[in-house]
Amino acid sequence: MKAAVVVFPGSNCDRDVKVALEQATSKPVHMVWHGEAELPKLDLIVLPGGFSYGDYLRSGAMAAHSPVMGTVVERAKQGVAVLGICNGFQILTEAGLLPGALLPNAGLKFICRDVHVRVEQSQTVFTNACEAGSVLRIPIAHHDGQYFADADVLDRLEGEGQVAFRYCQGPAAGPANPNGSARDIAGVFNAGRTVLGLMPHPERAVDPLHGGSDGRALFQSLVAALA
Amino acid sequence: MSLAGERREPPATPALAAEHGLKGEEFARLVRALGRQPNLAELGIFAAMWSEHCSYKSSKVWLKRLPTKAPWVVCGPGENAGAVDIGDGQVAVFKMESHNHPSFIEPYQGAATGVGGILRDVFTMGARPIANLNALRFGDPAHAKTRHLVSGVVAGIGGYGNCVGVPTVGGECSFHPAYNGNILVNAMTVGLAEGKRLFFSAAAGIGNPVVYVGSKTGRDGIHGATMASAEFDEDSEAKRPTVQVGDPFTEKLLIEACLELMATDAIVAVQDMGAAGLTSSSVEMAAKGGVGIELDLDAVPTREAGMSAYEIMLSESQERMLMILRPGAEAAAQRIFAKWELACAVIGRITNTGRLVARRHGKPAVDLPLAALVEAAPVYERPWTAAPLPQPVPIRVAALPTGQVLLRLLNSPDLGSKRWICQQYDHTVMADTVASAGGDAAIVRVHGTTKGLALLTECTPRYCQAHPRTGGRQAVAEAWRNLCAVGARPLAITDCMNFGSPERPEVMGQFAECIEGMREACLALDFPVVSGNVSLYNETNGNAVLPTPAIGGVGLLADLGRRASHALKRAGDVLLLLGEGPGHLAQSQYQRLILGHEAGPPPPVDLSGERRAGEFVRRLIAEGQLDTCHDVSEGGLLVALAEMALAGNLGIALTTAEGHAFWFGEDQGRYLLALPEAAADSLLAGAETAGLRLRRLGSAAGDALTLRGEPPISLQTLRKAHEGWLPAYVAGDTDKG
Amino acid sequence: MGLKARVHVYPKPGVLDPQGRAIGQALGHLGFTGVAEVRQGKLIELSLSETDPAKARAQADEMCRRLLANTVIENYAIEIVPQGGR
Amino acid sequence: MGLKARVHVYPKPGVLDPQGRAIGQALGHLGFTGVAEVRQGKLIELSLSETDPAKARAQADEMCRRLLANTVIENYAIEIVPQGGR
Ligand SMILES: Nc1ncnc2c1ncn2[C@@H]1O[C@H](COP(=O)(O)OP(=O)(O)O)[C@@H](O)[C@H]1O
Ligand SMILES: [Mg+2]
Repeated sequence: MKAAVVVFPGSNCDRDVKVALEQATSKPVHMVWHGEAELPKLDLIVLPGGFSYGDYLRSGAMAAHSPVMGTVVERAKQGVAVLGICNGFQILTEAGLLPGALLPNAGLKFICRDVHVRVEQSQTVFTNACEAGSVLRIPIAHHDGQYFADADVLDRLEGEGQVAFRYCQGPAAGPANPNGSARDIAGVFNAGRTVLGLMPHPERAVDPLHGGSDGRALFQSLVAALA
Repeated sequence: MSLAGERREPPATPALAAEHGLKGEEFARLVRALGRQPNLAELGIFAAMWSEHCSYKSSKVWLKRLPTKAPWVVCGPGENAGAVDIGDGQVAVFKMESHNHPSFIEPYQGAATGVGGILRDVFTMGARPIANLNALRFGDPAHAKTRHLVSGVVAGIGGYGNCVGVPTVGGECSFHPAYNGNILVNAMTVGLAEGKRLFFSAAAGIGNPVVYVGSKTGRDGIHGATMASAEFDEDSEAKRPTVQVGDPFTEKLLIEACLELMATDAIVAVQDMGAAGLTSSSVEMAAKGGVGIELDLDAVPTREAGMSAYEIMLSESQERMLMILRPGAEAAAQRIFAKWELACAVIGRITNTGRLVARRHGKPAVDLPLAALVEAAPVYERPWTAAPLPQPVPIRVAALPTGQVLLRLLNSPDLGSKRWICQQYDHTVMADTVASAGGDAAIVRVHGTTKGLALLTECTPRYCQAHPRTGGRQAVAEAWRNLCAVGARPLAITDCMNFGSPERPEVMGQFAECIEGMREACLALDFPVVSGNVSLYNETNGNAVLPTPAIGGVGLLADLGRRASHALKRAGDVLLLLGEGPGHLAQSQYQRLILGHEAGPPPPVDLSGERRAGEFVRRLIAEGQLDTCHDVSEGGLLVALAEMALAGNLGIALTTAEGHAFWFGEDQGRYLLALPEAAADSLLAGAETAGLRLRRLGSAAGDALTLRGEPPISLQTLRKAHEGWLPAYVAGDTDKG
Repeated sequence: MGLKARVHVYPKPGVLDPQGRAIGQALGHLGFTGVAEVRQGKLIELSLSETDPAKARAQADEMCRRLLANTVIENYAIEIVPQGGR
Repeated sequence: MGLKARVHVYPKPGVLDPQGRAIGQALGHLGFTGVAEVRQGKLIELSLSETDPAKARAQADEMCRRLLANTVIENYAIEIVPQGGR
């Protein structure tokens, strides 16, 4: 699997996701500066977390117009897997690769803590190592994580199996919602389920020293599907 | 000599000097050292360099008393930050700094720029910042301003640290009416560097280019350095326009750009522009290198038109650095800074004149001998009075069930959970956080290794108020103890000395005695000071803050596989108390919260006992015998036990029947250990020969805390009390945040 | 002398505006009565070198569509005023 | 029918406006030329039950001083318009 991580000015999880990917693939990961419009042949493009352009104006808004994003959109259309984590998710919605938008958390405060998310779809390049309905414990760390879309868009996402993860209280427990997201949504796919955006940070849960390694399942899924 | 000013500027009279915070005799000294009257820009430069903040004129003689050396100290006080060896050629670089006055005036921006400033101190040394901590003191929760200050400061620290992507992993937060008019916001940054690639600030190389990088200069924070050295009074409102706004996005770019340039051999010396901006950075770099410096202020990138020499020299715009480059390295620097869209300009040269010369509009605007600015700066041996150890006070304990007392303590401002704060800080970014807030010390992995750094801040200002020498000793000892409790070898500390006006002998006495206490503990525990910061004049209308020598401690875990945390891990584990005491309730949280007063002497600190107990605990952890350990601090034994139960989500059945003094006394040098029955037994058997006092208190079991003779308190009830206070308090927020 | 474009960006009706709501609550706590609804938006002021108001408006409109507003969640309005004008 | 107070809150002149600066740069990258300066502020719309414009303004002014604007670093301006007006 040939993977690249895009670095925007203000990205701050680029190294973390590179480490997690390299741990899963045992192959070097390509780091791409946002100003580069030319990309080599790739199986996976990751837009990492952070505060691209300081989250000024709207999170992800300015990065969505970076030179590299034209190419990312093109590759996504060709079916190359694209993963956006946290700020990467915000960038994907701003770039129109995923529906909806991410608003400031309902509580208007930054939230950093572990959450549980239920895997809604297991037959995808991102989640094939998980059972549908299984629950992962992964940290979130964001200020603007409230997923919003019009009711008809949400209905369509649910109908077409494009909801990837939902917040919940734990393995055998009811729903949860740390940030006010519509229908407890923590992550969504594009129609082809080759583009995923999610607010939780799987790369911060890949090592027992992190206090949990549930995030590995995502990276293992990618290896299984793309290697 | 005629010097060019932007506008027609007033002459530098003693009255104008006084407005700049220079006393009459200081102005006379200035004129003597200079041999003529200064112009306005020169006066501003002198006032900034001779301010308490930059010159340490009142504290210098005392700071010299602190032990600063150990074989593992790579760089002690004097540089932008201290550095200690952590093996494999790596060093940990750290420092703590105050941003008290700005945070009181504008809590969000004040706290945010405080974080920005301390980050720069650390990456200036060539270290990548890997963790932030913060020590916060607020006034009485009932005071009209407190809630607004708490919300704003916490949001500001998070807003800055989260954006730059450095995890905020720990700190402390407490409340006391003495901080009503003067809150304390102390921020600490820890960075990681190669020992061979540290960068220092002494300028060198006649003719070498002086290069400015980062944000453009605006009229921000002019007077900031002098403000930090003047007491607050009624018209501090008028000082408001001096507030700076932080830009963490630019700081993040500046970190990356500087580290990229530092990986080349372009840099001779580097210094961040902190208080007094271009003035202090250029003067300090030149003075340290024993050279002169010439600046062309027309080349300084400015944000606004028509800035005078005075304004450019004294602006405290954030996110800026000054570098001396090797000749010919300018182009490489320009390339890197252009990539990160940051300003980069050659603004001067190193000279052999020993003078600071600055030109504006092509004409000399400032021409000063550096010796006058630095060596001639005043140094004061201010009069001070020692505070005697208070007489013991009789303490009549309350007629309340022990469990009820515990719930009240857990639900109090100082002892309640700080989760509401920590959750607003990104503590997991960089994916190396092993333990964050809640335990005795935070732990971050040294990236790519199995080593860890243990970090914390610590101080108990009420003890320092009661008896400064004991308080200073206690702060260092507790920092050391918290590191031992997680299994780390304590390496060194940074400090942030927050006091009232040094012009009052009793305040100066608090400062002197706290330093002496710290010195004793540093020596006894082999725990040197490698960096620090002094913030004086934290008082309003004669009401000073509690003496607050905040200590930032750093320790090394050689193997992250061998560490301890305070969370109970196994039902059946036996709880042991290491160390003992008579149950010292004077100056305790029990006395304050339950009996309603603060009186008597603080708990004594036995430094050799402290050392024995700490080394014992560390050995157990290193040998893999112990993974559950907690130091006993404010609130005493029962509060510490409750914290262990809550963290592990496991109850405790106590088999000891004792009174309030036993459960809530704040005797020093103690740890709680939890380990399986057999291990506990053999430890108990061997303790006497090791000269240690170990006592069995009970064991981990069930889902309640049970005291003998009292109804069990469910974990749920404990948790509600512990987690309840701060969120409920801030929810009453009616003020802007 | 160029013109100034003042861009108002608002949350769309139907999109939650937690900031507006929080301000409304805080005003209530402070004892201000008679505030029925609060909406918070953004105000972006652009100093343009363009001197023709119609062209300036067209420019600002394109900036809004491409960057300044996210039309999934926001509406915008543009005012063109002389430089230095309030 | 009450009035609407539209409050504009801006960074004071001279106070750094990192958001505005970043927006200006981004517009430049998008190929918009002729944008000299960008300042970003807040827009707060309050629906008031007050019907007297002078009183509504006085109310809004007090809200600004006490809550809506941070007068350490921000200036504000108030417009009073009829409810439902733009
Ligand atoms: N301002 C803060 N920022 C981050 N963490 C904090 C802050 N205040 C308190 N904490 C965390 O809360 C925990 C308890 O703090 P404290 O009561 O000072 O501990 P102790 O008494 O054990 O020294 C610590 O782990 C500390 O890191
Ligand atoms: Mg502790």
